[in-house]
Amino acid sequence: MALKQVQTTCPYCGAGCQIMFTVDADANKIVEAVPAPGRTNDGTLCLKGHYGWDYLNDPQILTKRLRKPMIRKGGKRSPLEEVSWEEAISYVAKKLSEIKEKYGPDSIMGTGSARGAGNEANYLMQKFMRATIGTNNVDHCARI
Amino acid sequence: MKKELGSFVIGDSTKCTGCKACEMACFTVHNQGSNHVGKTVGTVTVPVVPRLFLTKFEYGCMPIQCKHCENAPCLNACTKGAISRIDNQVIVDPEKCIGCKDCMQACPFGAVTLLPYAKDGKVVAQIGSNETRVFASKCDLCKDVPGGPACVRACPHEALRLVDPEAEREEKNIKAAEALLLTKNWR
Amino acid sequence: MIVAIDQNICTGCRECAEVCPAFAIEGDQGKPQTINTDRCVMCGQCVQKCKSYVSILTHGKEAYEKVKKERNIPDSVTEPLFAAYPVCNLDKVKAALADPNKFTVVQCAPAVRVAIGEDFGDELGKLTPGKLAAALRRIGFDRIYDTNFPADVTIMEEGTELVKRVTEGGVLPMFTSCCPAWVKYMENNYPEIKDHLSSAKSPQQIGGAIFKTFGAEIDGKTGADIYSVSVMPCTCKVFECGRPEMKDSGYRDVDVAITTRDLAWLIKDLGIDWASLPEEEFDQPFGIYTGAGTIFGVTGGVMEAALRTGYELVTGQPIPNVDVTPVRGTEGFRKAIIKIGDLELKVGVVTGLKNVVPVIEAMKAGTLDLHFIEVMTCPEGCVSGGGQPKLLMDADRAEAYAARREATFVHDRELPLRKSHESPAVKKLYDEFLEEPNSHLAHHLLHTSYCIK
Amino acid sequence: MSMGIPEVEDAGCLLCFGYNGADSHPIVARRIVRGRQKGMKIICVDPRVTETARISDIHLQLKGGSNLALVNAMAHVIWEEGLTDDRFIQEHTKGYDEFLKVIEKYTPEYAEPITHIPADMIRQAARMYATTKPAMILYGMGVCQFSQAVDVVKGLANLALMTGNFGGPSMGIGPVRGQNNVQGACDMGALPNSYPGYQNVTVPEIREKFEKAWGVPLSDKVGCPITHVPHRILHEKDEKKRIHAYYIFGEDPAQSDPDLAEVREALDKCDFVVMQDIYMNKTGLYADVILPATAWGENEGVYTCADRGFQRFRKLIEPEGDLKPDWQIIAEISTAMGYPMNYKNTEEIWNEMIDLCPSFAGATYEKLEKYNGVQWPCRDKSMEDKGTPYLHKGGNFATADKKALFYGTDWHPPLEMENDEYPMSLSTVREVGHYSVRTMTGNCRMLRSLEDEPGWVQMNPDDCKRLNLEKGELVKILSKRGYCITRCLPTERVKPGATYMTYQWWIGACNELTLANLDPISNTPEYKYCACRVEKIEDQEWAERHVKELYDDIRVQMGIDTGKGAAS
Amino acid sequence: MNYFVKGNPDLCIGCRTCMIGCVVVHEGKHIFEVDPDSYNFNPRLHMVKTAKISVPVQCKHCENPACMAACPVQAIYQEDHRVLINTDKCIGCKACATACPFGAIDIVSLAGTRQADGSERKVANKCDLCNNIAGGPACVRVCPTQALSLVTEEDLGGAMEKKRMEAARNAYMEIHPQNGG
Repeated sequence: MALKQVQTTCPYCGAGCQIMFTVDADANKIVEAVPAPGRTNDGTLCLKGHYGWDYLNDPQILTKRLRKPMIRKGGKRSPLEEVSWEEAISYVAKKLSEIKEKYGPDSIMGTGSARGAGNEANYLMQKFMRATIGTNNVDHCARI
Repeated sequence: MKKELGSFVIGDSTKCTGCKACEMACFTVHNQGSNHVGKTVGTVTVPVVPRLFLTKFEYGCMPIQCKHCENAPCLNACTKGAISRIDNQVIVDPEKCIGCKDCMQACPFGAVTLLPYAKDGKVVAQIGSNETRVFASKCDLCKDVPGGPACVRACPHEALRLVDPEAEREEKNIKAAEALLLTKNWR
Repeated sequence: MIVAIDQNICTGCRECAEVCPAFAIEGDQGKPQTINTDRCVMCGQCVQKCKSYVSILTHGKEAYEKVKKERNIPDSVTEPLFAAYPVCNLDKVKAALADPNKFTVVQCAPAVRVAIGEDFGDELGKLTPGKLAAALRRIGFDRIYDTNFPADVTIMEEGTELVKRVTEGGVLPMFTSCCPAWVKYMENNYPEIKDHLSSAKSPQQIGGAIFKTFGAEIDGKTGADIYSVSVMPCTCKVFECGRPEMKDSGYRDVDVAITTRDLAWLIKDLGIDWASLPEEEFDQPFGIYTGAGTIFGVTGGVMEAALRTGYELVTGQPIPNVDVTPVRGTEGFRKAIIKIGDLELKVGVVTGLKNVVPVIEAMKAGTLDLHFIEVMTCPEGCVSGGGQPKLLMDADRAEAYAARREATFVHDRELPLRKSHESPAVKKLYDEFLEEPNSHLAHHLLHTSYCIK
Repeated sequence: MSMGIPEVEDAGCLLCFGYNGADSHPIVARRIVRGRQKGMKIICVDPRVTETARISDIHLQLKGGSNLALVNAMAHVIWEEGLTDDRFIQEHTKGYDEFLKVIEKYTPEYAEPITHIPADMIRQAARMYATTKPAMILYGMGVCQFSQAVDVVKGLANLALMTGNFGGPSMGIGPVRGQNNVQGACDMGALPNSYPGYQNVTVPEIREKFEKAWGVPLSDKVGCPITHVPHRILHEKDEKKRIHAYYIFGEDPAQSDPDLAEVREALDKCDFVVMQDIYMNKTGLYADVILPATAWGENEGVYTCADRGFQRFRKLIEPEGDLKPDWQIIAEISTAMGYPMNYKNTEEIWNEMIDLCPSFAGATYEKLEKYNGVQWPCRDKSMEDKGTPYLHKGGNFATADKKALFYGTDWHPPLEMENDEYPMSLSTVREVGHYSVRTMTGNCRMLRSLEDEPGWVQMNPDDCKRLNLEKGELVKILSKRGYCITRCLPTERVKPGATYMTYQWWIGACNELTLANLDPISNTPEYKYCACRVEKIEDQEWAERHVKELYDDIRVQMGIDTGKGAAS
Repeated sequence: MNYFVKGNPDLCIGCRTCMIGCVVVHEGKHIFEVDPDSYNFNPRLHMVKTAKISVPVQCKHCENPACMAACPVQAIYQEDHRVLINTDKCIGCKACATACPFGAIDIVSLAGTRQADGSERKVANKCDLCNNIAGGPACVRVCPTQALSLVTEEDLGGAMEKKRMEAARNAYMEIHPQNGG
């Protein structure tokens, strides 16, 4: 069993706690989380920091991890069908292009994510909305 | 929220005078339908069979009754399936009971006793003999009685108490925590 | 022995001592109790209270039959038996009924008819005078008379006595004398105030005296032919009828008293099906009664009945409201002032014998300003008597007493006559036999003096 | 936050305003209890007895919806009693006189009937805040989720300005952000009015900078705020302004936004909805396309925590299934639409970003690694610039003339008040063990075991007694907009007439009840106040069964095979 | 003397990390991988939150344990400075829970066990001071605000000694104020 230690930032709340994970790289599984001496958390963690990672094992308690791109080919309320990434990407690109063409860039809205995605993805999202689509219609749920 | 644990009634020997009002009330409410027992003694036609037992011991007396154990030894001992857990309570089905005494032996409290079984105002005879049929008589927490356990209500000295173990634990937790406030014992 | 505690069965809980008004129950907590007969007033409240039953578990399988035999209880009885118990005289009744030479006369107290049904599964306080008469007739009594009639007579005698004492300056306040446990209590503890007691006998004894004199005359018998039985809600009535002085006619007023519960046993023992009994009447003439007679069964009833008649005796006018509500209630001691013409009659009602002590003490201290006081030993009067159907659960007690009380008042309201002096039987008695209340003969037969300790 | 989280414990006085750290940020709450141990004075403003209120010197248990009246009254006392730092006001601020005109009428006696706080208590609190240095203000959703949110935030800033509580450590004002990367999403310009680094889209020079960097012309119009989206889908008459496509990335508006019925209708009516997320969620039910992304733990990047700290998050395990990191999905769509985005990793993106943002320019991955994170502003790439623990050093504000502006506004009552039909107030709060809409924590065994559907409604025990409710009993809670089922939790921490629900539940979904009233400036919904009614459910067995069925239904909807029929 | 864990309500923020820590350490790390419906979630301490206090309550490991005295099957015993329950013997009669004045004993289901009627076994459950677990009580270790601490004989004894010395010193000072500092 190849155990490795990885320090990361907790994905819950804005306190920005540092957690030291022990990971079994062979099994691709997390073994344990302990507090790391981060600037804000000072070697302590709350319950979410300590015990909020096993969703990665997809226990399907409340919801299910998404594993494949999916499209409702028959429109709203039709079943989701699994598709390849190529198909999904080109489908989205085509639909967005059509709508932009037909109604203009301000008819498209995009969100950032205040949650797990991270700053780089948010930067790209706003860049996508502003540069690719051509609108400032981008916001996130800062206030929610 | 659905209760997880069986409630039970517990006696307090410091208050109990041994008057047996609990036993009498227990018998009464359990025989009002099946044995036509009314409100007065004159309506009784069957032997008094209580489901809790006033017990005298060296320091006094108190009623002893079933604790509705969560791993009830009586239930686990009963091979006839005459004892089951219904709404968290351990309940004997007298019709199924064959009087094997296994439950009596299993119970560490002496809360189960074989006593005459009566129906429709008469003691029931055994099949194949004139002897009285018996059943494992124990507390069923007055499951069919409006107002809850009759013994608790009948006691003239409040020597019986219905325990909701979950609620009581929480109350005691709170008391323990708030006692801290009085003593400031953590500093 | 009228009331006793079985040493083998008593758990020593002393719940009975809590209800005993005479402090007669003695013993250590947890040990079997004994009754001090010098103090006991035989009210039977201990009998009502006791829950320590003869148990298969504690006393063994044989104990029940043994105890039943010891107590002279009919074999047919299957109900639970308790440590505290009253004497059972059913054997004497049965013997008399079986004796062809005895002309059996039975009388039945007012409180019996509102309670006996309970022992047959009727609801609490069911009013059953008709079934009661029918049952007694089926048992085989020759005459089915009613204590309500002598209760009406009591009012004539006691009422007249009171009016005399008030108007002519007799010993006041005057206490009622119909409760034998109260009389016994006074004899035991306050013999010095005996003159305050009305000299009138209790309705049971008045009835007994009349049945063996005027009654015998009507039936063409002599007092010697008659065997007089009373059915009482009261254990102490057994004692009262046995008091040596109660034989002014030359014969015992009442030969034997049994309780409501005894009667229920007897009915069952004889296989009489209570539920299917028809409604029947009491026999004439001593089965005729007024509402005033029947309310003797509840606390304040004697007082109310006396006022209904006394008002008319004094003023010559009928009382404006026949329901004398100021004296009703269940509190241990109640007072009222009743305007009777120019007279302001100050009355008191005591129920529950313990409550009489402060009243007597006040009287002796001279701070009690009353003319007339009713005293009943039992908690709410005779409906709650020691010989009444016994409740399995004390929780039902209040409801039972209230129901029995209410039934008594309902009976009163529904009777055509509600004042003792209006009773045709009372009129007949005085017209044809006694001449007038407090007449010489009345005094001889219906009055007595107590404290023959 | 103008200060750093570690500085909290060294404040002389903490004004904790509508902020319940124990439930939202236990690790910040830790700094508060540590501060308390060191002798920090605490003024807690909260209608509930929170953990901070419990250990506070003064607990102002104000009536919900009266925040601004209280803040203005505190300012009034500080002014009236001469507790101001006049030198600071003179040297570092503007607009004080205009501000005084607004607060003049807010005597504590004027505020008392509005706030339900005795005038003397307001005085004591104001004195304690103004006279204990350094004084710090922390605020949370109890401020932000009211329709006057921005006015209250400015009001709190006024207090700090009046008393000179800016420019040093352990002072200033701090919004303690809820979600882990709210700060980051703002920093990165996921806002309709600003580019990354808080650079306004309406300023031509800035726009030109970005046009040049990105090689395309950019819009000069402020975009649509997220809370206007349902309206812009359902009610916008102008075809060009109506929203026809909605690209939802790492959010779940069908669960988290107010007035859920309206949101669901909007998603249903919107021509094209793209959802990019890690879990199936309620929004997914309306999505035309679902793009599965890697989750925290399966990818890497930078988060910004509440005190402006950039920190790395790292990959722990390899993702299973056909997943891509969020940034990669966006880049591929953009490329497919004819605007190529070619990045090899997050660091490349990061470097492009910091070079466009003066405040972030020095925060290189190298420094984030070496210093275990950097608090912005960090302007210089040299290793000496380690970032900025607290803002406005020396009283210099980030304005043209470096002066801060006083800004006074009048209080107005919340939009929806209790009435005969809905006699109680409802506020939404947070469950300490759960995060956001629970797609992550709801799938964590321990957190789910500690608290699970359908959540709780906290109520005063007297209200419970009146409604004959016992702890744990399922109750129906209704507002004008809908109802949900949840469990009753009697607690003395709540005043009579008030109810509190944690917003993370799907069955006990309190956003079915809340009002989509928006603060006019921040566009934040008024989650903290609406009128409601609690009803007893007589048949508890039915209710328990019903809740279980609802839970099963949700799981099936979310694609879990519950053994009772496969997922769609 | 038995040891015990005590909570400090000045530091406690009521977050219940201790309760989960307790479960995880008693169930083992596999708890994060097993079927989510198959493990026991039976914290051995309970968070009390009233208007005045937040603090976890757990077994005080009394020296004369009322629970032990109440147990009809001798399933409760003392060992290694702690009061322990032999859950194999326990019949779930609740006598111990009733006897405990602190409400420190729960009766809980044991996932995967069965009794005669097919239902899960339920047994008494209480703090065992993390018996046989390296590092000592998990609740103490995971608390984010260091609100919990293990009290040992030395702690308590030492504190008592210190208090007695203080009392003696004060008494001495009353008589000899001139020697005061």
